[in-house]
Amino acid sequence: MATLLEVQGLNAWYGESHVLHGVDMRVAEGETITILGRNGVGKTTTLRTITGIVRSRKGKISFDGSDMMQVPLHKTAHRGIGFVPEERGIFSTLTVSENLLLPPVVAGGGMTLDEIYELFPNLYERRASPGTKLSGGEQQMLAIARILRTGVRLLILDEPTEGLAPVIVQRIGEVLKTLKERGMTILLVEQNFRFASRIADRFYLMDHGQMVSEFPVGELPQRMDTLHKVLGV
Amino acid sequence: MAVSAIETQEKPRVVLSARGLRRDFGGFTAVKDVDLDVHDASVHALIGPNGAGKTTVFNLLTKFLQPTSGTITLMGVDITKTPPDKVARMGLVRSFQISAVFPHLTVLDNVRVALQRPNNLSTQFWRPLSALDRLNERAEQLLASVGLSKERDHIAADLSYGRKRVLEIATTLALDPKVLLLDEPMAGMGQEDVGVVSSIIREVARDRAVLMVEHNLSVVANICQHVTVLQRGEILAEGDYATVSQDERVRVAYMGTEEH
Amino acid sequence: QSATDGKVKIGILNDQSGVYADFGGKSSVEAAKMAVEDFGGKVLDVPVEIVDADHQNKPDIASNIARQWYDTEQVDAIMELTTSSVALAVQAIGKEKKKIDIVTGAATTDLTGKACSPYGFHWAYDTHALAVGTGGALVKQGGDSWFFLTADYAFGYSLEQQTSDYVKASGGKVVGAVRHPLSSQDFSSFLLQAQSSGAKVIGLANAGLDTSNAIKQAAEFGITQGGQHLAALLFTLAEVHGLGLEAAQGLTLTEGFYWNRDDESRAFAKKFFARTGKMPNMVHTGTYSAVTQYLKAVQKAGTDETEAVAKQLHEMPVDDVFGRGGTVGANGRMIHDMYLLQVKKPSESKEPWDYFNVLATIPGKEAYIDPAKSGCDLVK
Amino acid sequence: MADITETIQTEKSRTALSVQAGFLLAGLLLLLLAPFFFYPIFLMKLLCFALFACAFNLLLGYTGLLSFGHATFFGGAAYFTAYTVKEWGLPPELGILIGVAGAAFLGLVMGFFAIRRQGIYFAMITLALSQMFFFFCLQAEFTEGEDGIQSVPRGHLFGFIDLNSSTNMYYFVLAVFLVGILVIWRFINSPFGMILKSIRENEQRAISLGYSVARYKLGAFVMSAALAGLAGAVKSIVFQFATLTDVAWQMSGEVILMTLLGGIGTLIGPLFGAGLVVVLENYLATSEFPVTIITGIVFMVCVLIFRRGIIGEFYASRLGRKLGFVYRR
Amino acid sequence: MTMIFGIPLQALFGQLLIGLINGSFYALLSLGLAIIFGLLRVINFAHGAQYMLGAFVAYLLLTYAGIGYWPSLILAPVIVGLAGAIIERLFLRRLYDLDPLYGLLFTFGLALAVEGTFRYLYGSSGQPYATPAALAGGANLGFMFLPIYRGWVVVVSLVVCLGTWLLIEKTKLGAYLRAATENAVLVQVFGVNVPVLLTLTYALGAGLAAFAGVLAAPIYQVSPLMGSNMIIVVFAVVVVGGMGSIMGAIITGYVLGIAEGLTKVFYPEASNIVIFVIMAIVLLIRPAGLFGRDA
Ligand SMILES: Nc1ncnc2c1ncn2[C@@H]1O[C@H](COP(=O)(O)OP(=O)(O)OP(=O)(O)O)[C@@H](O)[C@H]1O
Ligand SMILES: Nc1ncnc2c1ncn2[C@@H]1O[C@H](COP(=O)(O)OP(=O)(O)OP(=O)(O)O)[C@@H](O)[C@H]1O
Ligand SMILES: [Mg+2]
Ligand SMILES: [Mg+2]
Repeated sequence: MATLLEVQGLNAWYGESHVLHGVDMRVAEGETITILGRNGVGKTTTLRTITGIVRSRKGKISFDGSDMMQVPLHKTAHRGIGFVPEERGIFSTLTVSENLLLPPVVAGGGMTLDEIYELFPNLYERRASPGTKLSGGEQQMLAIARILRTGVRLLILDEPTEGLAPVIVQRIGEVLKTLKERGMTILLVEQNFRFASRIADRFYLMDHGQMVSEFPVGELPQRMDTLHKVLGV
Repeated sequence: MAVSAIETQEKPRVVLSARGLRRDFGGFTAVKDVDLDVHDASVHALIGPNGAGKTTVFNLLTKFLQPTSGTITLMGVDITKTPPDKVARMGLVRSFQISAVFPHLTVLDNVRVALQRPNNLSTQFWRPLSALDRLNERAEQLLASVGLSKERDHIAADLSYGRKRVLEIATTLALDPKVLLLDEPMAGMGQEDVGVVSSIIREVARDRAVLMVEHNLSVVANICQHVTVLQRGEILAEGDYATVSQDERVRVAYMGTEEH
Repeated sequence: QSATDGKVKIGILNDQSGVYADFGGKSSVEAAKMAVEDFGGKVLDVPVEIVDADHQNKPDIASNIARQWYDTEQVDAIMELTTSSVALAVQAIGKEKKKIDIVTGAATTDLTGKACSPYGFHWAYDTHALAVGTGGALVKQGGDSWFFLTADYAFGYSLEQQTSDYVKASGGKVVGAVRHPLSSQDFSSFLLQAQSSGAKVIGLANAGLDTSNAIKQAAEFGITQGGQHLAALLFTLAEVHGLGLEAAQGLTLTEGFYWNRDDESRAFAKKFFARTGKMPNMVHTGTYSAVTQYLKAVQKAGTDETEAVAKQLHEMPVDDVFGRGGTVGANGRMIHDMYLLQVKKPSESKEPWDYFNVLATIPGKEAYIDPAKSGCDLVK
Repeated sequence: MADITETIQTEKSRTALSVQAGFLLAGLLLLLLAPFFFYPIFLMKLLCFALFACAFNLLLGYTGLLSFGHATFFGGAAYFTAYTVKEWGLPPELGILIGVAGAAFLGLVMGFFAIRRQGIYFAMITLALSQMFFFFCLQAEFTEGEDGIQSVPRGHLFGFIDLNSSTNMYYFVLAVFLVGILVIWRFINSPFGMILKSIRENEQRAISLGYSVARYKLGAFVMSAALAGLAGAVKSIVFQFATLTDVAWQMSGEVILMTLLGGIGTLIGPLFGAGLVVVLENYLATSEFPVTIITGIVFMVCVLIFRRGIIGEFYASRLGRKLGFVYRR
Repeated sequence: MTMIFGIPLQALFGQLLIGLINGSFYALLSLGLAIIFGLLRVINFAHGAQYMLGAFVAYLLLTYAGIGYWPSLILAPVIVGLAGAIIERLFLRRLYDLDPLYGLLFTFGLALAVEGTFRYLYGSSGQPYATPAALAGGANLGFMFLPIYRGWVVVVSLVVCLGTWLLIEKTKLGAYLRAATENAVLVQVFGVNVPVLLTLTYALGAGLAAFAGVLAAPIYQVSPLMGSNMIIVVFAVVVVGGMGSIMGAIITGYVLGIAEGLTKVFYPEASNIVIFVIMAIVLLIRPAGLFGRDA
């Protein structure tokens, strides 16, 4: 499979504190990747650095063969990267439908509004209410849904199941599977191990700002011990 | 004066307690009907997923935020309407989730600033700085107790993340608080600092109450006698670590490892 | 018989960038230079030099410059001194240092009253003259009931006070007054009150932009069309020009000079216009007159030494384009005729800057305070 | 807040100390001899404004509060002093004392309202309140409106030093200036100043350590107001008048410019800033350039490329660092 | 005649109406300030200067190009908005990462320079600008004589305020603006060019100020000083309203205009400080302002 995203020796800083210490990873077209790791090891930071939000960074990021390090923040979406942040980023002064329509369409091939409403009937019902009046699960759906319209090729999700009831987690799992079948490439950070293991093709394990190991879903049983140690659970 | 009035009485077992604590942000309820009792001479952990409302609870208890409803009592005194600096003077002191040192002061000065108030050296604008030298001894003791003596004259901003957290704890201890609230004291610390801080906390809690937010579950398991699990602003489970960690709901909501 | 330091130097100190910049400003400096040229460029065989500075309406800057001029730059006299805080401060310095100042830009009668100086002269106008001119003379023209729109500070009060005295003395009555804050943009509330008072004349006891805005808005509210008369107590040709005849028509005001008065004044004005692009008002011409008279006094005294020149200035009659038949009182007040002027309708105006009809000439003796009653302790 | 309150700390190495002592001595000598070379009134004005700017900087540089209303204290004190000296016949030292007390009181009142908000709100509130005071001064009887209180007698200091002599006056102003600077220096380098510093560094943490931040800020505000008042009071004796220009908001703008130019958060920066502004104003008075345009441009240039000010840039320069000065952000 | 506190009821109506007219200017100006602050976190001290520029551009267009009031009503805001865009691009942009106080100081300097320049070029006594013929004259409302132009000011400012409100609350562009106020980074991640949005916002705010300036030209003397007198009052309006909501800025503008108008009737001496007094009271009771969000 063609490599869609490649990260090499990525370092990142928040002001004075050095958070990423040389992250290496690779995501192939159509793959679903999950990054695992304890709280605070730099998973979110990795995603934020790839999308360009964290700008004090060094190393190499290339997407679809082109260098992303110098691309301005507002151009990353147009290159085909969509981001669903950890805090979801639903805008409280916008209604659900405004939230949904907010991200500009950057390429063809995205879902239509009708398709999205079909996929998420709750959003249709609540389309006129303010974004933050939604339940946590609905907010998460909204955060995913609004990216689907835009036609991006790589969907980056930061802990999409955080704080959600199991039934919603299940639903989101189904959505992600559907997207995967449609050929979307997905990069996921997840603490919910069970959830992750159901949808991921490959795992990266992160600690202290680095990828400490990498394995396909098939090797999961052998790796359980390491996971226990590193994840501290 | 409230403090001294209390001290003459028999020490209450529950030093800090909240009843029906609630906080709304606009339409959003971050903390809902939380009852919490923090006991003297113990370490109490507050855990829960991100955004559960742990920091908000801290802000409410220390009065950095005003509760929408509910009451808070500190050693028998109702502090629901007390301003935060007064609460601190009454002996309830907190640390912050994002490291809270005075970045451009030296390590020693960081601790001395905390010592100034209890030693009545904070409002004198006519005395030279050398007036503060008599705090040095105590400050150095505190630094030694957390292993920061070597960095005494460093600028705080130059310390590593973990060392900053350690410094913050030293500053907090300088106030000789009755109740200590620590927001993720181990976050971002190297393993060696985690050990140091764990033992400091255990030490401190011999004659004080400590309430801490912590994601490092092995620390929680090791040093915390009580655990309260918060989820979406509500208490999900309570008890000691063993009980709580067996709770299925906690495993689903927080620990997320139902598989073994 | 010569100048003490080989030259005669005159400083024009005024506002060149602030609110009073149009009132005198750089154009006044030109007027002063014209006066020197017309005098021949030399006096007592030494050259006459004009220096100028912008005091930015700050008395401390003015003081600083005045002291420096007097002390280290051999300036013999300072003139114009727009705005009363500056004029009073500089006159006090002149008194202390025994140096001459001639004020043409400030209005307060204190300059020749309790703050008078044996070396200080007040040339073009003052609040008293404005009050007599507009208040007294206008009543005689039939404007016998008054309502005041007064700027809410000392300057406004004294203008209002002095004017109403003359209104009453001439047989008119004052039906009311309203005080507006300094630099109000909007005068409509106050104008409505003035309108409903039914007074024949609305007296504007304010200055600068406040007066302009009040007049403009009075026109908007149809006050002059309604038969009421506007009288601006401190307003000159320069401001009328800024306002435009459309808004200013019918307004009555008093000035010590009007360029279109006679051939002599027109000839002067044409020369002035050629240099500045404006027609002169009483401040510009007053400064011209003050410089001219000062040079005459030096000539006559045969020296630029202060006491001698001051003596001549007090004794010599003034006779130039500005102060015809003028005399100078012991308190330093130059007493000359004033003119009650009315702004023409646009249709009446025959050429650019042809703005006024002269309604009356007010003799200097009436217009100015009798030096004996001025409160100046130099007058026995 | 971190940015505007960049501090300059001087490291206490021995060479640095001697270099700094050298600078200090040279500066002092310069000030003592200055009246023999420069125009004394001009120097006195400079010193008054320098003290004013230093007082202002005490607030901005050391507590991070940008006041847009400091003219109130400067001009208010000038009025109080001028009035009591002229109308009540008080000796100058008493008049100045009353001026300072009045300014401190005004500081207390304005501070009480303004301290409630931070940052730009604080700036806007102080601006609005000082505008209120301006209108008060405009209308109040005792200020004599636009004429101002004129011809204030300089009188005799302590009954025997004749201030009408400009040499005496100059050394008196210099003494006041030095005392003022000393007070500021002591204030900053005191236990109280330490708390102020820590509040500016991390306000939340200071609260959690039990400090009533509002009171410390108010304390600094009143101190700054009183010292600004001292500058204004002395100025009214030097120039022998007090007028509306001193309470107008443009004056507040001017003192900000002086501080910005000299170096926010440096002890002596404002002295240079004030010097530059005063010289510029005097120079521009007789040039063709309109003053406000230049002032405005200087402001913009400073903010865009010269944020550390003269002294700040010097401290941060290679030479400055070599001489032992440390510029810290 | 019915009297209230010794004032004829009719006169009171008249004064209320006048207050509303002044409130129109306050609303337009504080609206622009609120928009700029909301998105850029810049207190635009140059707002008064931009208001003045609006009036002056109208005057210059008339004098040198013979372009009348109606085209100016559009042209002047566009020109001033463009100038604002350039300022934002070249200078303001560099200050976003710094303490917001630097933005305040920069625009303060800008205001000084612009006003100084116009004073230098055009003097301080102002320039005439006639009421457009179509709106000349007045209507007798029975209780007062209302110049038609004033009525027009109230109507058009209401329309513009509501229009701006609609633009921001109901359009896609407005959605970007609001979203960027909440979380500029995320909006940028979605592919919206927030830097351009910021430029547009500043231009919009400046344009609104200029629009108010053109409206003011026939009423107030067109003078370099007209803005600096206004801006401090508008600041107080903004502090009272709080910087949270656009509607808040509009409503506060009108309400304070009326409050000021009433003071002019009952106690004219206090009319220039009444807004500051209200500000002090509001600060005591609600430090965040009437419509402000918690700091
Ligand atoms: N804005 C910030 N400023 C400073 N430090 C930060 C910031 N955001 C995160 N950090 C620190 O950087 C480190 C990595 O954070 P990051 O959010 O990437 O962790 P994470 O692996 O996503 O954790 P979690 O599971 O809690 O989401 C942490 O120590 C965190 O405290
Ligand atoms: N000032 C505020 N205004 C609005 N919402 C807030 C505010 N502070 C916190 N919240 C919301 O309240 C919820 C609880 O936040 P809180 O910071 O208490 O979580 P937490 O349990 O400490 O999470 P973490 O583990 O990430 O620190 C979050 O959804 C947060 O967005
Ligand atoms: Mg994360
Ligand atoms: Mg938290």
